[in-house]
Amino acid sequence: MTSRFHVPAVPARPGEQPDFSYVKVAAAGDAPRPPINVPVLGTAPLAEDLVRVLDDRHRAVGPWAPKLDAETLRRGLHTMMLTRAFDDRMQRAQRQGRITFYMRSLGEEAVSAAAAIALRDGDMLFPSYRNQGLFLSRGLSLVDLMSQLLSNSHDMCKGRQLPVMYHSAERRIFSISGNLATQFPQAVGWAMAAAIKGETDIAAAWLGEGSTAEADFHHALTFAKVYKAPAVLNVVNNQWAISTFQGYAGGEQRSFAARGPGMGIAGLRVDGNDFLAVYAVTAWAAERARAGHGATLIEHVTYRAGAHSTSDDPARYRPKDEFDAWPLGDPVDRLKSHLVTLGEWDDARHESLSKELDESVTGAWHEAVSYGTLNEGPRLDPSLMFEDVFKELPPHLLAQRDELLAELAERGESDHA
Amino acid sequence: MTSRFHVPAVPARPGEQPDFSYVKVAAAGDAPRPPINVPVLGTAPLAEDLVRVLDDRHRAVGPWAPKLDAETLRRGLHTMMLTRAFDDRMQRAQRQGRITFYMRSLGEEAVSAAAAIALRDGDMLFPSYRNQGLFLSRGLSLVDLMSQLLSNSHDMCKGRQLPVMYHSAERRIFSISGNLATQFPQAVGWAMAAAIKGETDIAAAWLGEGSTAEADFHHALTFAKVYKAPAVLNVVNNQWAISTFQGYAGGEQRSFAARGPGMGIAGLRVDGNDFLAVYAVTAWAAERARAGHGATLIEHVTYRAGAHSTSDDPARYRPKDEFDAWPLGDPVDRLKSHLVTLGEWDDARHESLSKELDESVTGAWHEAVSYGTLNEGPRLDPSLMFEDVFKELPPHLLAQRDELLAELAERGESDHA
Amino acid sequence: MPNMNMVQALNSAMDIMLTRDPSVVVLGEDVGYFGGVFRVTESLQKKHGAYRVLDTPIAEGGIVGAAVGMCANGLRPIAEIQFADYIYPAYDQIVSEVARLRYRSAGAFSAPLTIRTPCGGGIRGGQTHSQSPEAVFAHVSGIKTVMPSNPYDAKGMLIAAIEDDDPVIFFEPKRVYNGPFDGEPDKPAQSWAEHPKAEVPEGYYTVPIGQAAVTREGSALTIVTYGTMVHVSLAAAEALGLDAEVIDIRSMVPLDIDTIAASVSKTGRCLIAHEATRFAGFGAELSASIQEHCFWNLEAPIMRVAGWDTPYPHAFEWEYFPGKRRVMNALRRLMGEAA
Amino acid sequence: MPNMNMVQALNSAMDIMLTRDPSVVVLGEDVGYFGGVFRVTESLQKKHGAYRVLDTPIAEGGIVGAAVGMCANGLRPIAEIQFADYIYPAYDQIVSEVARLRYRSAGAFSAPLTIRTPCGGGIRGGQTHSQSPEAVFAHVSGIKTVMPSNPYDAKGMLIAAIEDDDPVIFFEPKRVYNGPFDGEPDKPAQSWAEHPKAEVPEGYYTVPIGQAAVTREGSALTIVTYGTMVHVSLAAAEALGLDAEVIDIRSMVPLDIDTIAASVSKTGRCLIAHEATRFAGFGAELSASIQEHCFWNLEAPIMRVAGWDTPYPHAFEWEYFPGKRRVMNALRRLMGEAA
Ligand SMILES: Cc1ncc(C[n+]2csc(CCOP(=O)(O)OP(=O)(O)O)c2C)c(N)n1
Ligand SMILES: Cc1ncc(C[n+]2csc(CCOP(=O)(O)OP(=O)(O)O)c2C)c(N)n1
Ligand SMILES: [Mg+2]
Ligand SMILES: [Mg+2]
Repeated sequence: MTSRFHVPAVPARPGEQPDFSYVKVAAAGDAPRPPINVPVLGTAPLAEDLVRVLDDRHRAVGPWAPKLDAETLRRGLHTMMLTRAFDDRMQRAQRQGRITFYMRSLGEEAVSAAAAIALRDGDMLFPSYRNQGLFLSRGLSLVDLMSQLLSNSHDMCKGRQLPVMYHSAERRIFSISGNLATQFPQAVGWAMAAAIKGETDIAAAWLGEGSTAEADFHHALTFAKVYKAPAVLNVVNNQWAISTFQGYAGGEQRSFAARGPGMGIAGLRVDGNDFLAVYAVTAWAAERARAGHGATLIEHVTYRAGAHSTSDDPARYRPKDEFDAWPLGDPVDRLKSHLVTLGEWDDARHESLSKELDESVTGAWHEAVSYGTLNEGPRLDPSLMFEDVFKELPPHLLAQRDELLAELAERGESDHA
Repeated sequence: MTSRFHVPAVPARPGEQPDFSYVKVAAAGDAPRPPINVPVLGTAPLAEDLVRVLDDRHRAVGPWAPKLDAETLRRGLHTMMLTRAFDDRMQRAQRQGRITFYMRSLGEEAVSAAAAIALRDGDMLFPSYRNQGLFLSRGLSLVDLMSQLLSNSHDMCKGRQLPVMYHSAERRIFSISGNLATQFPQAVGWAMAAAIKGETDIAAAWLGEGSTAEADFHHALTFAKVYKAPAVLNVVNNQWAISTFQGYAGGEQRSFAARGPGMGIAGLRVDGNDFLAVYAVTAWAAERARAGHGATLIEHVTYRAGAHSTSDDPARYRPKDEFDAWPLGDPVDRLKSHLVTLGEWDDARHESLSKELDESVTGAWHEAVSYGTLNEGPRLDPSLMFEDVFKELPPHLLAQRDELLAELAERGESDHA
Repeated sequence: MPNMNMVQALNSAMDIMLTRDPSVVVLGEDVGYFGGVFRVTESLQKKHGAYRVLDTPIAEGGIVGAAVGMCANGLRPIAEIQFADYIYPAYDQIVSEVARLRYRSAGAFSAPLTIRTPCGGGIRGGQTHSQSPEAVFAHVSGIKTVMPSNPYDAKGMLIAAIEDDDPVIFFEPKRVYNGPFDGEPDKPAQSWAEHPKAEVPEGYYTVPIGQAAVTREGSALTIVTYGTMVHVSLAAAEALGLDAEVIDIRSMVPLDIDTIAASVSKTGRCLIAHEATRFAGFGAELSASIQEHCFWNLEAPIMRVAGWDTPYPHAFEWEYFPGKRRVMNALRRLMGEAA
Repeated sequence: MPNMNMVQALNSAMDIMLTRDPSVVVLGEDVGYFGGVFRVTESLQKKHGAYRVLDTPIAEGGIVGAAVGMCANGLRPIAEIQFADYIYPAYDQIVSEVARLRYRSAGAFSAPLTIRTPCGGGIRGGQTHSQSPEAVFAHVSGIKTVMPSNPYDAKGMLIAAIEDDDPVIFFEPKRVYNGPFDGEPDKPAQSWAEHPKAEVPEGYYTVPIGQAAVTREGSALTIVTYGTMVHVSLAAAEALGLDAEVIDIRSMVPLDIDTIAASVSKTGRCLIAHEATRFAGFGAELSASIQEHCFWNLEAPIMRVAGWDTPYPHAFEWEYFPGKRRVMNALRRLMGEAA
């Protein structure tokens, strides 16, 4: 007998031809759009399928095509391009040793940019580390984000977090955790609380397809199902989890969205590089949640075009040119082409926006750096290290703070000696 | 707006009429039986449905009707009746203060008895605390089981475990854990190891529907899916988890079996009180696993007819007469009637077997008690407490053992003083 | 003043807080309709509704995860973990999220969550219904860890925990739910009825977190202890006629080292007693801290009496449990070992 | 003898055991094709196949749960947890299953499992890539807990752990993967090349679990430490020209208290140093045990230098890390506080 041990197949390794034959690309406009109160099982086919709106000729087609005005579409494009410009500059800042670590969202910018527009400002967001677009779309300043990356004197996290672990209570975005998937049941708990209090805001959360294997993914689905929590739960299937292909999270011949109906909540699978489609399914799920029909699990099919993080080198585990072969294209290009087709955008405007964004990123960077970097310029007071462990400093932390301050004073003296 | 917070419905509380209208009882013989290599999605309808073999006239009908000879059927009946007699006697022993704790499987005896016959002796079982039928079917002696309950001088657990936490390496039954669901990924790991080694044995595991909410349920499904582990994963949906109705585990308008196909493994839903149906689906899933087509999640629809444990009083949270209204009947009665219909059994034989089993249980009890109880008769050496923490006693445990022995010597002296 | 056992006192604390503060919710396995397996949440759902007192799925990690999200949305959840032995599936949410949230977000978010859980042995619960895992929480920066030993403290500290803006792990020594226990299993069960600490005001009051109680004054030695072992220690000291000072630390984090150190500096001798396994248990921190504070006053080594370093064995409950005799032996050694 | 850094030494240990024992398997996140984020499993899959070296889903609880089942089926798994900060989702399987299995089944089943995980700070990893959670494992009866500090020990102890019939949590101080670190971040990075403990035999050998190493002999005081802090402690003692005895405990459970106590009894002074947060950290057990064994020989209070009781902050790496200066200050105090 041949062995029954199954090792998930990986389509291509370095040196091999990229192979995306496993991605079934439905034609744009094909997927039906059920009413928002459709019973859970009514979404089961959509959880297998792929909702796509933008067709090969860059037109928005089919029942999921949202009625978005050009202004809103341009806003989406703006967020995506800003995200990319920001990512690009920060990646370089890391290479230059100015920041310790960075994670880009290259290739999956539509996931955050479209969702941020589809949701209301009062809705609470629980992002993963690859949702910088949510922060940008909700208007956090570049300087604030960069200051976090620099752990400088303006850092919103007061120097306590690794780069990219932002938050914004004001803009209703939860604190990003370095521990995968923990935000998922938290989002559901937030949504439960909204429902308990009779408020109409909903929660939305994101995690990577690799992270679906964590316990908290399951906890979130269970609690969402049991209490019909008004939440939109997003799996960003960018095919890779560091070096691990999505098949190792259970994605072989099965969608991640299907786990929604499996558990008894709605499921939708969407072309994650199609801004309009992401907008449409998010709006649908948000409306469904807000109306009291419970949560939806959305799988965004996309591709992590960059390295996992600045500590990673994908050339070790996948073909260098995989992104070129990726069948769902580039989300920025696709939305741009759509706007051009509509006569609402052109190359010149695109170029000039791109330049403008680069400049504003560079300008912000100069300002952020003026607030200090890890090694130069103004620094946060190290005694901040002891704050916020508890609301008030307990005696043992007071004593430790004093001990550190004495040590630092001594260091300062010896530096001068 | 009315609140969007959903509180799962509980069909009936004490004083109310039992209401099992939520249980959709398909006609026996209706469900199709796909080949064992059917693609996962081919099982999706069966994961919603209810595989039933015994019809109202006690005949085995339809494609799932297994070809079991009367001898085997009588063996199954024997195991179920023995389980019940054993449970009954042990429940009384607890009431009499002879054992500290007990958990019956009343009403769900078919789940273990049929599975044990459908699986091979080499297959490894990972039971929950309500699968005593597996131990009985695999031939563990009553005296051995009772000695565990009594924590006496013959206790297989050397006094370390709460009653019912049996194990048998020899009969290939894993050690029962007091922590819910932990056995599920363990079973999958065992199955992975079998596949890695190229062996043909498979693993089977059981847990309650309430326990599906635990993380380890999810871990098990993910690992089973990813590596196509040869395992049969059983959810025993007996409607209750202590006081909590199955709706609180996500069972409202959704089967537990559906989580199989949701995750990408086969799913089957079966009338858990129909011995023949449980046998048939287990055999199907075992064959599928053994042939290398991966794991199956089986939901056994049954009813916990007794209290959760001897510490529980279900009259506080459900109608006293719920079991009488349970639409799937009593598994012992149903198999008995089938055998009678076949002309292979009759009331007299039933009575006499019942009496015989009671007697053997009573006989075993007398023997077991002769090996001691918690409070009387021979006792295990307390210094056994320090063994098996590690394979060898490290110095700190040696010192603690000596300290205890000195203390006990002193106690002994003062008792005589 | 009415007489309450610990179950009633805890129930009263939650009832009062559910009434006073609309943001308080209770959630856990079997806590709603049923009122909890130890009946600590009895009738709370009936009184405050199924939106405030929630039965949950059996997923400790999910309970705590959802509770963190509720905190972010302005609620103040009280989560029950049915037994402390079952808290480990929630360990990641507690360590990585509950404990870190305020810190990592520089105060933008926090988790004013109370996690109640019955702990400890003496009830023939075997290894999965008897554990005392306080040490693995006390080591984690960012959570408070407490354990009351009597009804008065239980109610006052639970209200304080619920009102606390920081997360609190609230251990309830279940052996003394219904009566004090002096560590002698063969004696008839005691009830709280005659105990002064069972006189519990009906209304609102708090017992501050972070303050130890000097349960018995004395000058010959100090016993530093908590939970069920407070009662065992008192009984042991009294049986020996020792002039022992007994300190119920009540709160592991923050630890009231001043009260403890003052006592040990005075008496020069110290026994630490807890039910949890000894090795790297909370007694180790107590011993290390006391030694640091009181070294020059110590007349004998600080001693520890604790659970043996084994899982809690069903058959050997009273050989395992650090009962009165074991504490007495330790006290004798402590007094004999004078310099 | 070849010169290996710690990554190579660990890799060699696994390579040898995969070769010698067909029941050994390696599993974890990114450990297979990629060879691990720290490259500790580099080329093992290529050499031993995808049935022996498994990439897994991202589910630490699932990894350990599956590994327990593999043990029950005769395998001897080495599970990698990518960072010790991510071990908590597996805490229930470790505490409730791995640690209890032999005991609860009276030896019928056991879990001869090795869990490797990189720990500790000094790499600008922020609070989720810097933790040292050894104390919350050392308290759990039924698992061995170890942490080597150099390539020679790393390889020998990893082989010993894999061969051990009991479960071992094997912490790898990642700051010294590629070179020793004396706690002075501003100095150029050191490599293992010139270090005597980087001379590592290519073949099979073991370093027994449960034995401390006297890394430096001395008579003025004893430093009890482990992991990265061994190197920092040595550097601090040398900078002060102190005749310090430095003990690398290597193994927390079982703890070689005899070696430690013999040293402290001789020197009369003891400093304990670890990276983990101080409160209820493993240093507390060391302090308590040493005090119990050596009380009458102590000339000054036992001191602890450790991580502050806060999460590990990204910006303040070197204010947080218990570096050379902090150890030197403690040593000075320890020597000054003679009676
Ligand atoms: C609990 C936990 N385990 C492991 C890690 C290490 N880790 C960080 S990111 C990552 C991969 C996540 O992949 P995926 O969820 O697909 O998200 P993506 O990076 O693709 O956006 C891993 C394993 C972690 N951060 N937390
Ligand atoms: C991790 C964990 N949490 C909680 C418990 C307490 N507990 C024991 S049995 C039980 C109910 C389980 O219900 P179910 O899984 O449906 O099994 P059944 O008892 O119905 O067979 C609970 C909550 C436990 N043993 N372990
Ligand atoms: Mg991914
Ligand atoms: Mg049940």
